[in-house]
Amino acid sequence: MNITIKYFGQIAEVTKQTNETISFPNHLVSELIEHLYVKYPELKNKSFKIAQNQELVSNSTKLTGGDIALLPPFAGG
Amino acid sequence: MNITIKYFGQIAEVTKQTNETISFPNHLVSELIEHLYVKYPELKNKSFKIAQNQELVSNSTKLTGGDIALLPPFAGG
Amino acid sequence: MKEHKHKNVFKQGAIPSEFIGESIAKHQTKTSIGAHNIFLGQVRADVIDGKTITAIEYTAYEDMANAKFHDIRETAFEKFNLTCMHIYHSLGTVKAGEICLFVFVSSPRRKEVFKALEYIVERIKADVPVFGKEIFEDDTHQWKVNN
Amino acid sequence: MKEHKHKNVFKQGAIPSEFIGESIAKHQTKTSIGAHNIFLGQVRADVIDGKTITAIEYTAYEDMANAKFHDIRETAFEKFNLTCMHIYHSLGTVKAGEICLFVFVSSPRRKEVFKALEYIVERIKADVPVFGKEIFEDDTHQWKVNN
Repeated sequence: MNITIKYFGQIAEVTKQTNETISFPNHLVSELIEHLYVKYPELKNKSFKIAQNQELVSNSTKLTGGDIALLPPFAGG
Repeated sequence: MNITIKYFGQIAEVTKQTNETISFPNHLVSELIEHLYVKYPELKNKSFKIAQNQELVSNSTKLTGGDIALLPPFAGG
Repeated sequence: MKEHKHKNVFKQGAIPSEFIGESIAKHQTKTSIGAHNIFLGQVRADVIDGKTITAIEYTAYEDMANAKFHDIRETAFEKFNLTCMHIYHSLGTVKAGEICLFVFVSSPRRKEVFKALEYIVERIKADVPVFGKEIFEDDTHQWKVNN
Repeated sequence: MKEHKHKNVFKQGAIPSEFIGESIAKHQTKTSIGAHNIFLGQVRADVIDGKTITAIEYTAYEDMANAKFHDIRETAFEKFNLTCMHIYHSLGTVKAGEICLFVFVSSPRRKEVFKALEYIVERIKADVPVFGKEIFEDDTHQWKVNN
């Protein structure tokens, strides 16, 4: 399954890109995050929420193939 | 004692003037109001607060000779 | 930055939108401010018994009103952490759709401006001797009463 | 008069005070309105460890943010008796003293605008994926976090 992952703010500073598309076999958000922790160890020190198709999801949510976004703390206003 | 009385809004419509100075012998706000009810009977149908020297007072307050104002309901804003 | 001097709050006629924009612009040098909150009272074209209100004519016991505005200002500065506060109220004729009250508070933090603005507006409505003659399209009138 | 269409809330750079004045002016034809309430977020020149913030660079997950703004708008129209609602948020660089958020609600009655404005601003702060890079005078930065 191909998944597009979007990075924002201080998360994009760690990943050094704002988005990437990866082929990912597993089924849970938590598994994708573990994969990203291996790829970007610095992420473990960062606080972020995860959205799938623009809706916040938990670690136990199943991946649907929709866009994933890693969202650091909000700072609007 | 001379007392200046100020009338505002719908009270001034009844008294047909915005202020007058009268010589008044008595001692309480209530007595002055009774006097004004005789002079302007239509006042009895009106709701108003009374200020003496720009501070709200009650019927039992003593007259000091300071300015009296008859204030209809407030409508600011 | 606190402005505690006695001021004349009243302005003749409606408060222009440009004046509000300029008031906002003047605060852009005050870089400790993080949040502004503005209340505007606008004259409604209410329909009563089939007749439409076209304007309100405001009068006031001006000396007492300015003293009350001053007290409201002082109390708000004591109760809330405000950087600035400005209050303007119309006297004379304000047509339906025009602005008759402009209250502007600023603070480092948003929680303060929400509490302060509501406090100030409620006190203006309740405590300040301002009177409003609501003029109908046929030149009859009734007297406005705050609730 | 309710404006329920999906809108782009974002504006590039600071929100000019003239734009706010013009927005107010546009509401003077809506004569059922009795009360407007406006919240403005302004960038503070906070000093942290001796260094002063000179600007915030805003980015956002724009599609999700506009969807959240839309949901906030719909919910506010359901919860409160509002005539109009407008929200604008900056993207890109906003200097200290400039305005980055403009929320404008209008209603026949004042009680509604106070409740609605605070609800909308708190939801924007909590729920909308906007990110702020606080730039110091020496070009270092830190990331803003809403509380």
